[in-house]
Amino acid sequence: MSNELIEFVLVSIALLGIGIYGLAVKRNAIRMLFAVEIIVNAANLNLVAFARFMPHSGGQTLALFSIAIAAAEVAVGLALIIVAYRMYKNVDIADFRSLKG
Amino acid sequence: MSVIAPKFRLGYFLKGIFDNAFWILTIVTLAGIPAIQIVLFYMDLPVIDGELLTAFLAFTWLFNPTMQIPLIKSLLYSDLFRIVVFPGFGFAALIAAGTIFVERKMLAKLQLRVGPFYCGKIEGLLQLAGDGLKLISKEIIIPAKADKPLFWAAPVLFVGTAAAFVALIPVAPGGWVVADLDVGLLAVFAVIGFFPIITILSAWSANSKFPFIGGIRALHQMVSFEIPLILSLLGVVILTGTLNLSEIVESQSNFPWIIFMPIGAIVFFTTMLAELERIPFDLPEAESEIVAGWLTEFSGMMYGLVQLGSYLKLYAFAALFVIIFLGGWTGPVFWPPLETELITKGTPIPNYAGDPVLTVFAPGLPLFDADPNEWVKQQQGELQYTSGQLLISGVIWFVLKTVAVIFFILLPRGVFPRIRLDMLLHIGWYKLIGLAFVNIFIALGLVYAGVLGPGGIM
Amino acid sequence: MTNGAPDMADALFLAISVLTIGSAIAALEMRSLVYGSIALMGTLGGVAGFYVMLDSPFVAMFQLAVYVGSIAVLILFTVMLVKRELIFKKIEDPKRKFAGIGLMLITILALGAIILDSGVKTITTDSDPVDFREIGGDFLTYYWPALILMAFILAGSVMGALVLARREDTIENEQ
Amino acid sequence: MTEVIPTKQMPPGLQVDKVDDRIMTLNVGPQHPGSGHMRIIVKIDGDYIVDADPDPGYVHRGEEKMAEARNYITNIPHLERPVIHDSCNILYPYVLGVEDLVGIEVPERAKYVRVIAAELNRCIYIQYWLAIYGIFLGHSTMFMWPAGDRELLIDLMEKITGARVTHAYFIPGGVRNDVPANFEDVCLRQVNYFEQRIKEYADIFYDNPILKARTEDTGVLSREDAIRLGTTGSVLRASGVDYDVRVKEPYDVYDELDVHTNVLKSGDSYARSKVPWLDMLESCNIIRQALEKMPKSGSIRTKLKPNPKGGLGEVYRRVESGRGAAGCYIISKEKPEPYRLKLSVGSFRNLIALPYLLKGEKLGNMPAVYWSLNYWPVEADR
Amino acid sequence: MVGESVASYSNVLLMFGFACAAMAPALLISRMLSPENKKQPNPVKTLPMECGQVPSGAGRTHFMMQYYAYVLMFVIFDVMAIFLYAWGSSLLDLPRTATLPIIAFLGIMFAAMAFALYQSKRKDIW
Amino acid sequence: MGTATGIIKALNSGVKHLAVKRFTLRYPEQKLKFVGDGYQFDPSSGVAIAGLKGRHMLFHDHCTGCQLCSIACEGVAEAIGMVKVPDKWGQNAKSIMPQIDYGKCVFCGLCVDACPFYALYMSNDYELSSFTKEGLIYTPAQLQVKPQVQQDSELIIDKRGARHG
Amino acid sequence: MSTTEKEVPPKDNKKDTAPEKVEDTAPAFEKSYVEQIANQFSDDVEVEYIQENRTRLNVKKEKIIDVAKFIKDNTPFDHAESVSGVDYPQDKEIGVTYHLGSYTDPEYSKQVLALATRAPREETPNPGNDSTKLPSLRDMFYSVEFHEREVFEMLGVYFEGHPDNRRLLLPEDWADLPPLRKDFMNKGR
Repeated sequence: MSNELIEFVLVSIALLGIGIYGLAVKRNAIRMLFAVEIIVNAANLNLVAFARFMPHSGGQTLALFSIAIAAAEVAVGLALIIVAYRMYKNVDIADFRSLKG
Repeated sequence: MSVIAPKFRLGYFLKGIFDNAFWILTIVTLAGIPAIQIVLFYMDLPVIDGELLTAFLAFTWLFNPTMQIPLIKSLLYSDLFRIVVFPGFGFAALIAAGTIFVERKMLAKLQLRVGPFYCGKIEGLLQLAGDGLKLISKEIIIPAKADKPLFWAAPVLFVGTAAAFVALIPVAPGGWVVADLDVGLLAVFAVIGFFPIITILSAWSANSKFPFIGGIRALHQMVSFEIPLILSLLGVVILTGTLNLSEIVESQSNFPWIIFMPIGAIVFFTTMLAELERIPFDLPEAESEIVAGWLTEFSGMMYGLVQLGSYLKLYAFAALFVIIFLGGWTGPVFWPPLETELITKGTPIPNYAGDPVLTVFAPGLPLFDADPNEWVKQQQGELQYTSGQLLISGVIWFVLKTVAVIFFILLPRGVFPRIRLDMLLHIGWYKLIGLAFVNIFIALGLVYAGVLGPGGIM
Repeated sequence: MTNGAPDMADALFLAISVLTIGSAIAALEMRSLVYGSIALMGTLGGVAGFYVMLDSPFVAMFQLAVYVGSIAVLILFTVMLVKRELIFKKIEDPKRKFAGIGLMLITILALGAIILDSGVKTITTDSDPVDFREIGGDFLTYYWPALILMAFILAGSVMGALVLARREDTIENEQ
Repeated sequence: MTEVIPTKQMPPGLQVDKVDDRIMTLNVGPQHPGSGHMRIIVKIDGDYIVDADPDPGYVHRGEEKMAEARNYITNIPHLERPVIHDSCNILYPYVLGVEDLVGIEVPERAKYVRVIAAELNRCIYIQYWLAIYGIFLGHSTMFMWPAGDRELLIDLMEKITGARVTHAYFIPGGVRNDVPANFEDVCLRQVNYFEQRIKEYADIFYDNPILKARTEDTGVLSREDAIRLGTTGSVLRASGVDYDVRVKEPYDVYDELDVHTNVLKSGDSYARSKVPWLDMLESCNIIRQALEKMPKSGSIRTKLKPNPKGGLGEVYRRVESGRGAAGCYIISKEKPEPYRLKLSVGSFRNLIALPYLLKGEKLGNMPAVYWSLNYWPVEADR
Repeated sequence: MVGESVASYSNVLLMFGFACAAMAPALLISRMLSPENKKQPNPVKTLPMECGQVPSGAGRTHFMMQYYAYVLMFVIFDVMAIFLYAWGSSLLDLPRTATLPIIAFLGIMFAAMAFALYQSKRKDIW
Repeated sequence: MGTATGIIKALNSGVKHLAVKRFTLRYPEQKLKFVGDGYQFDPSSGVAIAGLKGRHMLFHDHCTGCQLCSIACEGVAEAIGMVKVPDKWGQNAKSIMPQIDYGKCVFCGLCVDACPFYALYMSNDYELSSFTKEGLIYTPAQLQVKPQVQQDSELIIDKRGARHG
Repeated sequence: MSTTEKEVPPKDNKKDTAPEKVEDTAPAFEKSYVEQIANQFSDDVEVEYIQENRTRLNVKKEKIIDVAKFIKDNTPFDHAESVSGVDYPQDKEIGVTYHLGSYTDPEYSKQVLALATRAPREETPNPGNDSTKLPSLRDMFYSVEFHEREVFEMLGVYFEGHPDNRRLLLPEDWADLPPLRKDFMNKGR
């Protein structure tokens, strides 16, 4: 059973859906970051899964790059959240609307 | 229910014990046995003499003298034995207990004291057991408004993570390791990464100020020293070209890597001290500043568990140092081979009149041979050492080296004062990372100059 | 491997799927942000488990060390930076919630239908997995411009994050 | 001329009014391994202390009030209670003052015995202080060694006075009993060994690079501030002020002995921790000198009336105790009891430097700075 | 076969699970044996440690050290360190020219680290 | 480099002390030797004789019941009370003798200094613990007993350091 | 040891200066600096030579700040060693004595100048709100800060101008007489 690609892809789709739901619904900036992370992981899972089933190292390499970029993204994102939190004493995304350039 | 409370009554105590025993039995019957069945269903069962060993068969063979040794051997080579006893939890806990004893006595000797003395008659050998009994009989106080699930889980998770770290440590040749991973070294880094999380969660969940400060300090400390830790081992990986810890050990059969990479060893040792929160880096538990740091609110057995976890961690780190820099179990084999006659002919045991009535065979004595043919081969000169010899010799070398490293981990506690957080971060980020890169370039130079690597000595 | 192994692997796959998806939902829906972060760690760990099942241990360990070991720490740390009330406050819009659930279902169903309909369903393999050393080779031979780009991204992000995170009240004070 | 001590330069980004919501108030003490019988209310912003307010008084027992109800002799066992580890030195100014009030001369040999006892007691106190300084910095060996080596001198004090800690040895008119026979040899032997032992502390403690990095440039008290804050003893001498009551205003036979004052310039925690150690070495010197110069026989106590009355007037005498100048101010109104007795002690005088020094320091420096002030909570509370 | 190597990895998990399962009873037994006054719980006893004083203020304030920069840096340089392992473990199989990209990579990261360490000296990052 | 040598020096000093003899006195097995028989006072010269200020010794044949010890203790600890004794002594008309509460006594020895009749001395006995507060009150009859004190340990200083032996 | 001129000299004083000898044999060194002060504040300052190296200046409470300023500026006395409050119930006054010392000038290091003043005393004290008030010398001698807090709580003398007139040693809920006054009785020991 577990040596079929489709299962991994389905899990990845489920994760993607959950991530999209989180991005659409949540207004807490940190939660939205969680959602983004989940989507990134869904993508990575697909990359690695496809790479395994058509044996090639490129998928894993790309997944590594993707994780690294996610780390960079989280660092910047959390720094942004901290700045916004310091300004508004809140993490509600609605409050950040007035952030301009 | 209380044992040492003033209103102690034996009847209540016995009743409590019986109640508990009843409930434990009930739970085991209703939940435990089905769980075991489920596990057994999925587990790989050993095959002995062409027969699949089921639980029923195992029980039968327990009373059959000829089948006992194969049975025991098969158990010894099962995963469960590795996890629970030998390279896994039991072995590590034993060394951890020894470490605690040695630490106390050695520190006492250094400080011209006696140390634990009365408990256990001989130099306080049983002090640890006494402390354990004391800790287990103490009340567990949970601070008000604490986050209870996290607070309860933190010590257990701490021990669990330390045990997972122990699982990666190969102890003897022939795959005596709980989990032999291709990327063992990376797995070590992954496991180490869990400690800061547990620390900060337990500190946060206590809802108290001193643990919180201690937790944040612990986080900064562990996190900052993880990078030099990772980088300091890269030199060895460059030279060996593998991430498997057993292969790293085997690559050192001629000389340990500490000869070529003393800088990396020093960096790793320092970061090890910091990751273990030992003096001079015990800032998270700096008692004169923040009471006991992130352990402040732990009481009774919870504290005991955290201590157990930290000593398991200490063993694992010391073992990792031994594996990577000191050559693990490699060393001259000094364990004599077993008598060949015992295997092939058996040893006759005479009765009172001197007549041999019983011949004892030890055909598969588990620790001494994996394969009886090895003896024959050794006798014929085809094989230098049997695997049993290698195992025992390897374990002894490994334990000796580990104990030596543990001694050097313990020694700074008597010699150095605690350092400050900013000094610590400065050391970690400026000096140790710099030294780690120096080490990497040394390794690179050694490879490209042809001293080591494919064209060199190796 | 005896015949027990595939069963074990199936059970493991199921368990990890449940863990991953369940904790992904929990990460978004739990009341407390701290518990949400822990659940997110569960998701990330589950994905690492999938990587192990897909014979990519290097990526799995990278995922664990980077995502769980550092990103989760940073997230937890930042969550603790936020006031206690906010940690336990859930800001949500009920209308948007239904819309979000709808969107999620549409995405999952549509993508699932497409995937199931495509040829992906039949792909299986019995070939040996890729050795993780090839990844290192990839990095430095074929993908080396990406590596340099990666360095620029990482460098830029750390600089940006540090510049962003700086507090400004000293500047006010100096004036 | 209004002269206000300028607050220390805070690190940038630590302005209290701006970061109000991030301040955490920590009660350090009274039940804290790093406080002693005192509470320091510390406000921290991250790793930095923005405000520190010492709250002594947990062991206040009103010695001064109680002394007004006792006569001059029965005060003796009580007035040494504030610093039982330095009991001879804290009793010294009182005894000198009462001698002045009653008008009584002390025999020569008694003066030497007093000096020996006082110097031994100073070493005992400093060893105890050093032990706690060691454990405050996380150096457990430095906790055990001084505490053990202190036994050598406690043994000597027990031979002299018959008590290990609370000696009640000095009495107006001399000392209570003569030293035992053969005491000079024993004392010389043990003091020499003691000196050899404390010189070994240098390797493991005073020359330890980690300790130096930890305590140097922390809690710097400049010379001017040390004088203005009225600090005394080792705190003062570590800041470069050459002031020792034993030299500047010699009492008993200190003017006949060669007393060297240890002065360090830097005024940081390291200097403050090193001056007492140097003082111990100096004390060993003084003891050896005193043993040499001491008359081999003679009276050791001038007999006093059973219930002596002080004259009408007041007296203020000072000695150098282990924590600095200890003064005793006695007002007498021709009664067997003092009308008012005030102990002006080093700990209380040094306490004022604590909030001043802690401001802007890192939290990790708190124990190093606090205990380097040579503060003994019980003495400060009296 | 996909997923053959799971077994050895699952051993780590099993070890973790075993340690947790073996240690949880210690807490349970301790809970059973230890004296506890359940009828009249002492509210003072469960107060958080505050040196004998009644705690003032919340325990979990959003309190931060001045060293937040180091945690931010950790996230980035952890990635860098493990990236280096991908290179280091395959170094022996690679041509020598493959070191050049990694030197460039390290050069850029060193520049970033120098900047970050310069920034992290500031006390106002949190 | 100074740092490295300092660290090595400290480590060396620590390791060196692993070979030094232990200093600790193992108290219940070993007990310290003291100078004399205890703290005594000679009223004629006004000077005391050095010795440990331990539990008191009361010589019934010298005690006159003058209460001077009690008065001396009044300002210090109020540990001494005068009680009737059954025996008749010629010098003690009122038949009262001191009874000492060691729960209050501070062992200052001022009562010994106050006694003009050589009746009250201090002995080497310092192990006075008791399970009850009443057990700490020593009657004149108990104070009369001369204690047997084990004294076997002395401070020895030799080349391998100081120790108790 | 000595007294004011008005009082009868004690007879059993052997060692120190009897009061009638004070004017004659005033030690030369002390005289040199005390006379500076005495000349400046001729009416308000009363000089006593108590003992060797000990001098006492009795100052009226209105002038204490001026005298302290003068001492701080013109003599090497740079710190206060102790501040002692004394209760004089029969005079209905509370005396406060500052003992000043010098670290900087080696010649003065022996000297201790006692600067004494008196505050009115009330039968029913209400610390901080009654007439028992004195100006604080903290601006001149910074080291008196904690000593003055102690005098405030022990004798109820409120120091005006002191930035931090709180309790120091006694417990927070202490609500009795200031304990060092003579009418606060020792209840047992």
